[in-house]
Amino acid sequence: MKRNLGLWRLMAFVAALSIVFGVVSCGTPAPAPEPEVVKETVVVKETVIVEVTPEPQEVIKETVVVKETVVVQATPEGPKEPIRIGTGQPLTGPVAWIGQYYNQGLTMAAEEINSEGGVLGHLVQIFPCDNEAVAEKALTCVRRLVDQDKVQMIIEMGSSSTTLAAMPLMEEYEVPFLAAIVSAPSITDNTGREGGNIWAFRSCAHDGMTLDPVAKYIIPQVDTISLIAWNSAAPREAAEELKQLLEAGGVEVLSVDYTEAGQADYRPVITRIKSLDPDGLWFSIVARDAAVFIRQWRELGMSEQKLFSGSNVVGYEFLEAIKDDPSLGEGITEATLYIPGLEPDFEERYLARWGTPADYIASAAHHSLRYVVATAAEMAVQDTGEVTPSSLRDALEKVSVEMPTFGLIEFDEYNQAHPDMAVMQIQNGEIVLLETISTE
Amino acid sequence: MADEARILEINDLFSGYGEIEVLKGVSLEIENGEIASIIGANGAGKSTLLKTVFGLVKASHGSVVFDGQDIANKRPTDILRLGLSYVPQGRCNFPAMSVNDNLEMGAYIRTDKEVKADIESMFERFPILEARKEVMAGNMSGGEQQILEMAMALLLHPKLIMIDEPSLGLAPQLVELVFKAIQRINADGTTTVMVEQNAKKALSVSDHGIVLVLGQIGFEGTGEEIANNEEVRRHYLGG
Amino acid sequence: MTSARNLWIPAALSVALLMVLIGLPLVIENRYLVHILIMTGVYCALALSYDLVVGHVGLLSLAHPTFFGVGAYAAAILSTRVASPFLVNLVVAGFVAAGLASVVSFPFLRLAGASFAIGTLGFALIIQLVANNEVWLTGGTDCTIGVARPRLTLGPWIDWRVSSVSDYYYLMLIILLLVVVLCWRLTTSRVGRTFISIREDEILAMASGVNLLKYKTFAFVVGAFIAGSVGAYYAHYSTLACPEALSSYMTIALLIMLFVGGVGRMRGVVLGAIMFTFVPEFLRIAPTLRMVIYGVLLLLAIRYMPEGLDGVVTKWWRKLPLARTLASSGENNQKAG
Amino acid sequence: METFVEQLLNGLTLGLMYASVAVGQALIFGVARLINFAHGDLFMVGAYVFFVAYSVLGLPYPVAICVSAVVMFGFGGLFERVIVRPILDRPWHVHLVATLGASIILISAFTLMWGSTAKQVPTSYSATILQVAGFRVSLQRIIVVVVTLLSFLALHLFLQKTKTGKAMKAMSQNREACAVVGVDVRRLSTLTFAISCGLLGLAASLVSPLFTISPTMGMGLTFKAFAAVIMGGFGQVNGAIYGAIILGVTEALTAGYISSAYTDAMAFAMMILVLLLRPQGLLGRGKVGI
Repeated sequence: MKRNLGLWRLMAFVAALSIVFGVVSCGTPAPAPEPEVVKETVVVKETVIVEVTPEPQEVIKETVVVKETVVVQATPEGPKEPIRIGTGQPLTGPVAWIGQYYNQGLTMAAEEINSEGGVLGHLVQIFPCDNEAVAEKALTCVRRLVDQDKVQMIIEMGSSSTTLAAMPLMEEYEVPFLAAIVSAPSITDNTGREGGNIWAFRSCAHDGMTLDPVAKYIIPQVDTISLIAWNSAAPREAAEELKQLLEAGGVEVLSVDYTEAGQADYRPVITRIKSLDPDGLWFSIVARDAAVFIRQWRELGMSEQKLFSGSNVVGYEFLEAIKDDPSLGEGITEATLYIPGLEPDFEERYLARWGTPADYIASAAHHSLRYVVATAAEMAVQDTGEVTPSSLRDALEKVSVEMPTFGLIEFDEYNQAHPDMAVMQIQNGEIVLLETISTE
Repeated sequence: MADEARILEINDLFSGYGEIEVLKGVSLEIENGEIASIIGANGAGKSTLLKTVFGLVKASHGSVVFDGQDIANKRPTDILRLGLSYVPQGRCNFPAMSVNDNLEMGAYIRTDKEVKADIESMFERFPILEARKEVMAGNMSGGEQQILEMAMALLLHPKLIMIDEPSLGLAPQLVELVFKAIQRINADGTTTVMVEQNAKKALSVSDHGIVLVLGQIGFEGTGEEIANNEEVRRHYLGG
Repeated sequence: MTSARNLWIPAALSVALLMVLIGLPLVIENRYLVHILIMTGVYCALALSYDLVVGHVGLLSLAHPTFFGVGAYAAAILSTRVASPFLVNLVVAGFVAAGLASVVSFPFLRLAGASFAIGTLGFALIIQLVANNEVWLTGGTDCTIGVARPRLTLGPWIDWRVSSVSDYYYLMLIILLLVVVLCWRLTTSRVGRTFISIREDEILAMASGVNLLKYKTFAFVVGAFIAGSVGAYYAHYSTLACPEALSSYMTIALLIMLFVGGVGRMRGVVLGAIMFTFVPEFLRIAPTLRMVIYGVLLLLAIRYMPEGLDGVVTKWWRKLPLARTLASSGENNQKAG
Repeated sequence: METFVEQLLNGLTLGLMYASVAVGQALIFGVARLINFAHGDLFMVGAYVFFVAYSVLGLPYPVAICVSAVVMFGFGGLFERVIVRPILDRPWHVHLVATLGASIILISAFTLMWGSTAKQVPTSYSATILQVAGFRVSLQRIIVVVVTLLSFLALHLFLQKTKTGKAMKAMSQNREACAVVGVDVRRLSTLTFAISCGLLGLAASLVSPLFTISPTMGMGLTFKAFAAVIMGGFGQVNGAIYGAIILGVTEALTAGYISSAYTDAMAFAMMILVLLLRPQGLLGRGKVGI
């Protein structure tokens, strides 16, 4: 009797917990919005849900839907093999929001492609895998995506360290890989046609390419500067690289600091920087944390310094986080690849579909599938009649496509593309484009 | 209610720790108003007997009738409410609290208004405590702490008080002080049961002596009888 | 359950199990499945070594993954910087981990119970921060990558280049076998019985003349040695060593395996490791929900199954008619003998 | 020199935040002899309750604080009843594993319900910057300091003056004696969890406007609270506060003068040193072993 009572209590506790917060969360803007909007695309939307949540019941329901779409769009021979695209993302843990943007971007791109009848009749399916932003889990993801989900290609691994760890295995497994936002230069150091890893491509610019223009932009404006970076592979590498570039340009770098994700208190670091009194500050902290950082920066009375950011702080996410006091972000300047406001049509669709504004990650993920991979797949089908990992890879090498916002995407001998970048600034709570720079 | 004179009746009591049985069928009776001493060798089960009566150790068999009610396996709080107090072996006060606060803790289960007055009366009964009112209990001497602990137990006006090894680790003159206090408590009408190492001393003030041998009653009689029993003398009173 | 009973039944079962394990990759074509088997093996070996410390001398160390991670880093750094062969790395990693363990055991083993747990937790967190920040040594969050594929040579007779997953599987099987034999020998020998006496009652063990510190240190260091070597294997398999190998998530995973499986029992620990690496891969539930289920399981296990899954399985097994026959025949044999 | 004073102040405010978590941890250890690995996660729960009350339901700030504290008071009691009570008499490693399990459940359940994206709940006070004795500080931070100190004062008075409070203190000094005088360990343990969690709810709604809220925010806090409790001497409430402040100042000075990457390492190194050299805590006296 006693035992049963205890078990009961435990279950009641769990139930109460979920009910209380379930009920409360119903009243809030849901974190992962259910597709309620845009009824006309509902059919296609559901097809994609199949791959995202593999629950048996739904699969049966969805398969029907897929067939319907296929019948409508089918070519004379009937339904064709779908193109299976894998992606490894942090879907749990402190940076799971990164994975959420990726998945939303990729899902939306797949929906758009499929609603237009797929790539020459081949529908696109997305297979996400949670790598928890952990390198070894990224390897497991590659194994699972290739061996279990039989994907023909992998887009993104979520972060530079997971990408670097997974690349040798993807090469061994001969599956093409496209990096869409990860920015550590070393990713495309050993790729490409001259004896390197021929399976890896990168459509975004890397820090080595972007930091040079950033440094050139900063150098004339300040004599002394402090740097702060998120303690993760790419921001750390970027801070060190930028330090050298700035010092070569005659700017004195007074301090370099690293912060942890989700850090609560930046005041000690800011107090130190305050005592060093630099002319400017460059910070590469993810947007949510950057809002906390900038609040404490202003709290300590820092107003003289010129602010340069390094990890897509200048974007909607940051503006949303400081919307109670937009003046907090005044004057933050960033050289980046994604230019909010240039694609109102895409941004509107994204907002309608997911309930959150598109950020850099989402748009890069969307565009890389919608434009680069779709184009390559089309070329692969035209050349070989089917989409295989190797036909996709060969096609990617030859891709030349104009991608909105990012410009012309063509891969060089290191399989590295050279999109344009823009210098943007927050002025009066708005994002303003200052100038566009080529990374050629 | 058959026998008003008996305040505590223990019948065929078994208890122990896990698989180790310490008490193996103890039966005894305590008369109202007496001082009883339980003596015996180390490990005979003296402390376990008190703990079992007080509900700190689970009884596996047998009954404990206190003041007409079976209290075997009741919770200590309930037993306290019935009027049975217990002063365990070793230090059982709150070392980082003042004597006054300790006494308040002694009256923890009381909710009436007279607690303050009762504490004052304790100070009258044991003047040694009054002088130390605001001293941390842990800073007092062993004998003073022992008296404090008995005073704490008395604040509940128990009908029966069980004291485990009151003289343990005390200097000779303090032992005297503690035993005087015990006699005083008894004289005020509280039945007293104590477990003592210092058997000679204990028996000399007791009306009733009980010798525990390996978890069972070995000998029983008046204090005098036990003290004069040849076998008991040889084994437990050091010749 | 006595040792003197019929030995051929367990022996035959073990041989059969071994044959099945050897045959598995020949049957399974899916590389991913073999990968899961390898990971299960890694966790089995790691959990067994952890159980030496937790289950056998009752030291709840929260730094066990640290030794695994340090072993992985040692092997990775050796392999990438001096290109030393796998076997050397395996042994050196074990010694590096054991060395670190013996250095920290010195102060930590003086701490009792929960202080020891929290002290080792602090140590683990510090080592993880070092791995994160000392980029020159560990590669920081970029990890040490590019660890070579093992190549095992023995004179002119054997030259085994480990490259496919089934190669790695067999290598894992060999290591796991060694770990199982080592743990079994340790826990059933006189040393093992001393371990148990320490866990059951420290004071009693001390009173009966056991040199507590010596045995605790021994278990702690041997556990670290095994963890370090397994770490080296893992580094060579995954071709990298990352700070996450040192993280508290690993500690939690190991604790779940031990306590849900059955702490202090080899079979239980192996069962726990299989339950929590192999099974979840095929329950395709969202990872967060899976964690909730883990947490609930852990709570239920600690509350209702103090002897873990193994205890439950043993209970059921004893109720089976087959088990009864076996047991009674065993007793008869014993009587006859 | 001015920078040094400012860093001390930074450390002090940081330390107060740690203290509000550590106090409950110490109280629980004192009464229930239990090391709660889910304590930081209960802080996280408090932060979400505040988030719901303030941002979602739109309650005025002081009301939202009270709601959070009251809800957490109840939640703490429930937590004790369901998770802790059944294993209260089991050995300490069972406590550890069970509360670790509870921590996993809380983190993942909140991730499921709210997503892992960090949330912000700035109040109008966080943007109001005051000039105090030459130092710039936001009004919110002053509110944090003042209210936290007041809550500590209230707790102190509760422990010193009320019978229940005295019983809690008594419990940490001598558990056996408590049983003897008739203190009901179980009831007191429930109450202790409720009070500790109420304090967490209060603290969480005070500091959340300054930082972000996410399901994983608690783990680091649990570890920091351990460090503070150990430095103060296990089970000693005042000690935990001092320990937390020492910890906060150490972190601020490490970040300010040595290396921002090793602030946490410094905190844990200090904890280990105290464990090894003064197991009874910096301020503890006598032997308080665990």
